[in-house]
Amino acid sequence: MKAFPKAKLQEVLKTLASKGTLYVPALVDETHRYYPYRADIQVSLEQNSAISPKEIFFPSTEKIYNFTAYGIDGDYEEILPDRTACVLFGVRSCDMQAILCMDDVFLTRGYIDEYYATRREGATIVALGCSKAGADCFCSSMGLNPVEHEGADAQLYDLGDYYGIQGRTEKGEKVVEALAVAGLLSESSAEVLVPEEFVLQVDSEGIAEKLQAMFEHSLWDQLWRKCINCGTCTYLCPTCHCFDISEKKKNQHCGVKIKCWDSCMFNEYAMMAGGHNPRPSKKEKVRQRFMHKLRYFPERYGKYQCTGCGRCIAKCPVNLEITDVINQVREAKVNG
Amino acid sequence: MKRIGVFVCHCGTNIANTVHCDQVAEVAKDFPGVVYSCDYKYMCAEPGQQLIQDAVREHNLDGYVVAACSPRMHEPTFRKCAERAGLNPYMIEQVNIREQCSWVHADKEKGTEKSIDLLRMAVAKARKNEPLSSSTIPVTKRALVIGAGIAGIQTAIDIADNGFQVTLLDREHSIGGRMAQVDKTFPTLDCSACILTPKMVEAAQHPNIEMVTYAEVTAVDGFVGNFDVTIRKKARYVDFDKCTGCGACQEKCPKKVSSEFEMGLGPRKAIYVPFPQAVPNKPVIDAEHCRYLLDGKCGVCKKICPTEAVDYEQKDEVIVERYGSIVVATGFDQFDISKYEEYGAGRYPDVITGLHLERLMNASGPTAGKIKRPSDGKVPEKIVFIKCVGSRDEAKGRPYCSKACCMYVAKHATLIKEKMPQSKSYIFYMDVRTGGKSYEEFYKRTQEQYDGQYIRGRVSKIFQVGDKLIVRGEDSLIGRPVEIEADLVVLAAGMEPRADAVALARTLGISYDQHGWYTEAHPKLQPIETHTAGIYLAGVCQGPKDIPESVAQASAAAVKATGLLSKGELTSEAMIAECNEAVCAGCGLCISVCPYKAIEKKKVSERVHGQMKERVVAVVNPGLCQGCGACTVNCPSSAMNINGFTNEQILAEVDALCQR
Amino acid sequence: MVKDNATPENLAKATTEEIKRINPLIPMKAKVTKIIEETPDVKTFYISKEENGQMVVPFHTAPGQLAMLSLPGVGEAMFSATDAPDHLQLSIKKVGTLTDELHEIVPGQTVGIRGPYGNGFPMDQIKGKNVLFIAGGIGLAPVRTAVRYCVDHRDDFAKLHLVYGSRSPADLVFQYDLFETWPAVRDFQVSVTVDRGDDNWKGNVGFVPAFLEELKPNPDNTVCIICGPPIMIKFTLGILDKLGFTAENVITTLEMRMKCGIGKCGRCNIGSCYICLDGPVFTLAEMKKMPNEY
Amino acid sequence: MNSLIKEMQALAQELLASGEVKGVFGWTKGSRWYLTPPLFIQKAEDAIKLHYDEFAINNLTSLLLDYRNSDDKIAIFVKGCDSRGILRLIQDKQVNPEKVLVIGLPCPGMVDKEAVKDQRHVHDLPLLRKCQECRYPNPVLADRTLGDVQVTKEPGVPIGITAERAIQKGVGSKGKERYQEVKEIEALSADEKYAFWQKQHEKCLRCYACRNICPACNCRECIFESDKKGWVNKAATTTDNAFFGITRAMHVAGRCVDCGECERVCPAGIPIMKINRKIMQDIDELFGTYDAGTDLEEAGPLNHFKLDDPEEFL
Repeated sequence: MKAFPKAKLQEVLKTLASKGTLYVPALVDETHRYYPYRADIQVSLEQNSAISPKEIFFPSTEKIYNFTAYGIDGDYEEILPDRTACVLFGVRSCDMQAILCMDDVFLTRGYIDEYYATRREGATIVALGCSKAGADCFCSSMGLNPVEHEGADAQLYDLGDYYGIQGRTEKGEKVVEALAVAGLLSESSAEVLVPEEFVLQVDSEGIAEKLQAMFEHSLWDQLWRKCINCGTCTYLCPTCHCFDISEKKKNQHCGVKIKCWDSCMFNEYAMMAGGHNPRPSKKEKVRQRFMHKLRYFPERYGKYQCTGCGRCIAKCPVNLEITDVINQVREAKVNG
Repeated sequence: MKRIGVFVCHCGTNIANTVHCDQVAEVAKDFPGVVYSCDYKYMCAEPGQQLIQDAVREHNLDGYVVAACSPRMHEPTFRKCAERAGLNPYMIEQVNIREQCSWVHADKEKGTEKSIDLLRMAVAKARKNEPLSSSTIPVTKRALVIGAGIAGIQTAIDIADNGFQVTLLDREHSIGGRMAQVDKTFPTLDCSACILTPKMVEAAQHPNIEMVTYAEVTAVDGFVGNFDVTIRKKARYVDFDKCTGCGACQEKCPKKVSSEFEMGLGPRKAIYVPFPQAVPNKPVIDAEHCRYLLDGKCGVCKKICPTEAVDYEQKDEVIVERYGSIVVATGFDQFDISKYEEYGAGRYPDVITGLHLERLMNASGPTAGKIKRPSDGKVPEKIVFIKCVGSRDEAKGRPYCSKACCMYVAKHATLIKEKMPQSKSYIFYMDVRTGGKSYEEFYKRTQEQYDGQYIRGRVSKIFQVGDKLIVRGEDSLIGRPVEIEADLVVLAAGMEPRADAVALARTLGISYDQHGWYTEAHPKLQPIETHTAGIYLAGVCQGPKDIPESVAQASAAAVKATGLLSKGELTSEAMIAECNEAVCAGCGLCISVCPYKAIEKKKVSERVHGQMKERVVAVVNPGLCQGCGACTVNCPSSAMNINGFTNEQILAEVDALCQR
Repeated sequence: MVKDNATPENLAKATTEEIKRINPLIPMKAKVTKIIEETPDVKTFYISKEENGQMVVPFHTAPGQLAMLSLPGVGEAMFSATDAPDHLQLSIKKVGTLTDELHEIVPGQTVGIRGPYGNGFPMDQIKGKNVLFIAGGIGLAPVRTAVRYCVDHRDDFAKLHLVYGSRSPADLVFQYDLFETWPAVRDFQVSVTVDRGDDNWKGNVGFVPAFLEELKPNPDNTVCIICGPPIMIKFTLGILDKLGFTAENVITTLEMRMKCGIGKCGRCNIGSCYICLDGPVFTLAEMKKMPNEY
Repeated sequence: MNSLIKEMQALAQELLASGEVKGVFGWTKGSRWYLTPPLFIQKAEDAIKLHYDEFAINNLTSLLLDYRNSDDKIAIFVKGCDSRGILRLIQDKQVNPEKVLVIGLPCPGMVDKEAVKDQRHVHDLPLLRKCQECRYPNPVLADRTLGDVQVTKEPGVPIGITAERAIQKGVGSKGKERYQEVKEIEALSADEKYAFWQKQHEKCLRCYACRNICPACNCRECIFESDKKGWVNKAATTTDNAFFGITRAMHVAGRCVDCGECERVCPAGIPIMKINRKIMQDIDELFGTYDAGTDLEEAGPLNHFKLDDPEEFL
């Protein structure tokens, strides 16, 4: 396959960056996330980013419209997302799968989210196959191939000293072509490196079906006990897509309506006007999160909403591991 | 959205000269919620208030903001105006663009800008105003007077005469205070005891006055109308019910002690009545000196007492009484002259103070009214008075004028000349202040008829040569040094606050100045009131005064106290703390910081996940709360809010300021 | 490419051109033209938008559908909307920050509105049947949309019966409909009850479930549309069951905290259903299959 | 250590079996060798799942807030730093001392799992910085203790069966240097400080893990949860994040027990303790040394008024 030496990564990135915005996983101020490429940025492809690339399509805070209100008169002015094209470089299988989950949510079922759609259409995703399983990774358990994902526009393979590259879509081919034109590609027959056995493994087969009869299961009475109801798991999750709509006043007369990440772990999330909360305690919140990932989402969109990226496991303050929940569901006795 | 009106006042030219009032009113029209805005020359005047009321009705206002003078001045005016217009009085805000803008800024543009900012904040707050109402609290129809000198006695008699119960409390065993120590009074030279004693007796016998002597206030809880005062009655070791005041015990007591009443110039016994006219005229045992109480030996008084009134087992008694109002009349201490080392005060027995001299001149004093030198009992011939000792002296931390000294020195010089025509008085002075009815005439007589020699100048040093005191100073009028060989030097020691004045102020919750004099609520218009409602001041505790002034203030305090007591109930503050029980975590921090003990715990039940749960929350007693805000700043959950100054309202103001 | 693939059957069902807006989260600018004070804490707002100098309905709603109303600088919330030729009617109870503010506005106020959202009542499937409406308090607002449809299409339905209750006579909403319009409609029985009466109240006093038990409506060929406070629904369902109504014939409308209204924000799910897309109208039979979390 | 774990299990077993407590908070062995996460058990037979080692970093005390109005008595295992959290919760009346059984443990000094190099094989890890700076390695409050540990309110050195090892590892060895980081930031210019904190707040995700793990953050309703009041926006912008970060720090001022959990749980790696420590240092300087959560009787300096409180601003 076509390949470029790892030593030439900077040149590859420079070439791609010259065509438009290029997002690369990098370490800035000790935070590993996707940043627009700059020559002085510390690109890091050693492991997956700590913060998922979902924020590129679905930013944590996004302006929807400006409003003005003078007395009884008011006006609304739409703020549309930026339509410039971009390339996402180094997206892992788990995050690629997560993007497909987000596609389901934002691009299907009646309405299209203009903000997500615009960014998504403009983006070319260059996936990167993993040759090493991270400490908290379990994508293979969720039915993914860590080495490649067919949803990507182009796929990078770890060939040892080289990265192999294959275009999968028209957009992806353009990336490959650009690199070829720049004279960076050569042919390589080296073996694709694959990760050794995952430390974290779980059998997710049939969990969605089993959970259908488990809403009232006693399992949920125990799972929440150590949860502190923070939003870490949901904010780090590449598939969590809940948002809230609120506003930010610029001054007394005008402001901006914003869409911002929200988390089912928060108290106020399900609270209705008037004070009724259908999910009043930690138990219901924890159940909602796992049920959503493992049952409701599969019911609605036909796939798990967990892609095994392991971010929630890595950062959960109390080690409430989704793999452990899946195991417990598997072992649970269900009456009837 | 609330419909807010804005009224900008020119205050004649007071505001209009430095603020474009019309511009302020115009800009305000654009503030969110403002539906009407105008400016006018005098908003507080009748036409101005009418203008506001008309606008409220015409524009259907929910509240309004007046940009004018200080709310201290006219907030009540505009609140009443709101009431007349049919609004809750707490739906209005007053913003002070006079003291805070026009009076402190010279630049009209900047003054206008600041006025607009302040107004914007007030409008933002007004939009969050909610109607408030006050509740009523009953008044305990009883007053407490702390200190039973002439001021306290007069206050108590006046309150009692007006038909209210009053407790007259003093920490000494007799009432009378400083005036009882004084021999004669200026400018009439009345015998002090002759005019004071009848008052003391009247107080003691008045059916409405309860006298509590030899007692101290240790704690004050509660609030105006209902103060709970903890009083510690010191053990007297004499059962006053049994004692007839025969005096046998005093006579036989073997222990002699230097008498405080006589300023150390004479002795008393360990069981004693401080002075012959004392009220109550029954002896108490001084536990610090009584041989029996110290080491169990003696017991003579008990043996000799014909009515078995002596009781060594008596203990201090602590009582808590409720009073509607309190008058503080705790008087003064005399400045400690030993701080003037250059005068040898404390070292030379013949350098004394005015109060010593009063005792030396008094017929019932240690010398039976004969003026004798403390050192050798010789009758002095040349007497030097030095004024402004411990007053008008920055270096000694006493920059204020003690006010009574000029006159009492004149009195002393006059009386000495009368008693000892061969004597000569020299009076060193800085100024002579005789502001008072017939005072100047008295001073003139001292100079002209009684040969008092006034020397303008400071004494730099006094030293002893033989049995003479050499007084060295300068006559600043002729610019020459003077030296006088005196037999006796009398220092006109100033008045200073009682040593424990600050402690008492803290107990009472009243304020005091840097010296320790209690602070009146307003130096001109509220000289009787303190900042704490229901507590009033009489006499020297507020600042140096002579007797007539003290008595005048005492009567004034009595009127204030009676006025309060004559109301059946008081209207409590509307702007008081309120607890948001939904948010209150029941931590109780508010309870521990509330100075009025107005917050208590209460249990509430609520449904949590289908189960009824009990939890503890704080609850504010609206009668006790004074709206001080200590609880709101200490509440970690912002559950405590002062109505009318809620966290939300204050944040709205901050927001408005930031959003210019 | 993505957009083309994403056209679902729901989009095809769209009733107005508004639903195809490029950005469904942007409200259209509208004005409150009239405010009716129904009760001390309920007001009905008439909302129109200006088009070529005329005030017209912002969009049409089917019975049981929802509209998102926003007040600039305050917030937005979902309410059931009653359709009228030149305006939408939203009846709103004071329960929180936004509704408190809404109760303060005056006619002429600019508001934002977007919608319609939700599935609405299956009026086509009810055709030819008796309809029993049961409502409590402000729950009459969504039920009224169906009542009005039945009244407007009177010949399509058999007997109509409304059972309505509120806390007190002063809390009865839509009194002009309850006591004037609807009783005049052919074959329309209107039964009103209050929890506590007052001196002038001559009607029934008692809770809705007990009243219903007294009225004994016939379940044959009857569909029941019910909406009200959870506690009322809970007890009423027991009575309906006793009376012989099957779960398939009991229809209700659920309230959840909807934010986006378009099935994206994830906040209004009950199990795998999104109320804003799949609801808010469900039969009792459908609800029994959902997790009990509403 | 093994005998200590046995003791823990036996005690929990006994407490649950006898019905003295209805639940026990402790730790259990996690899915990897370097994980010892929290565990809540309600059945005596589950006591065997309890575990304790140098990875039992979690301060469990904030979890008691779920039981604040419960009638059930709950037992909880605490290390020295955790015990201060309990004390704070009792002081804030969020935990009824009658309804909680505090079991004090000797702390071996916790290690830094961020330093794991090989998740497959056990290897040595360095001591956490917070443990090096530890001032209260022993429980300041406990109803029961295990493993010889003593309850003491005095700052000092570890006591108990693991003490020797803990001291050897350096637990508490840098107690005097705990304001070192503060001094480093104080040495910066105002602009540099601003830039430093802006950079940190930029990273904040507003997940509120720092708030939720904190035993001092025990309000029933957090202002950051309800945007009703409009005090703060949900938007995760640097300004809003800074507003959150600073408000949180000021809110726990004088109540922070220095357990460092906020910083540990921050998924964005914001050095939260730097700002907490700055406030602690300021309180120490203004009001005299005060360690929150060490004395049940003493209200913190910011929770009462004293006549001699510094008031230069007046």
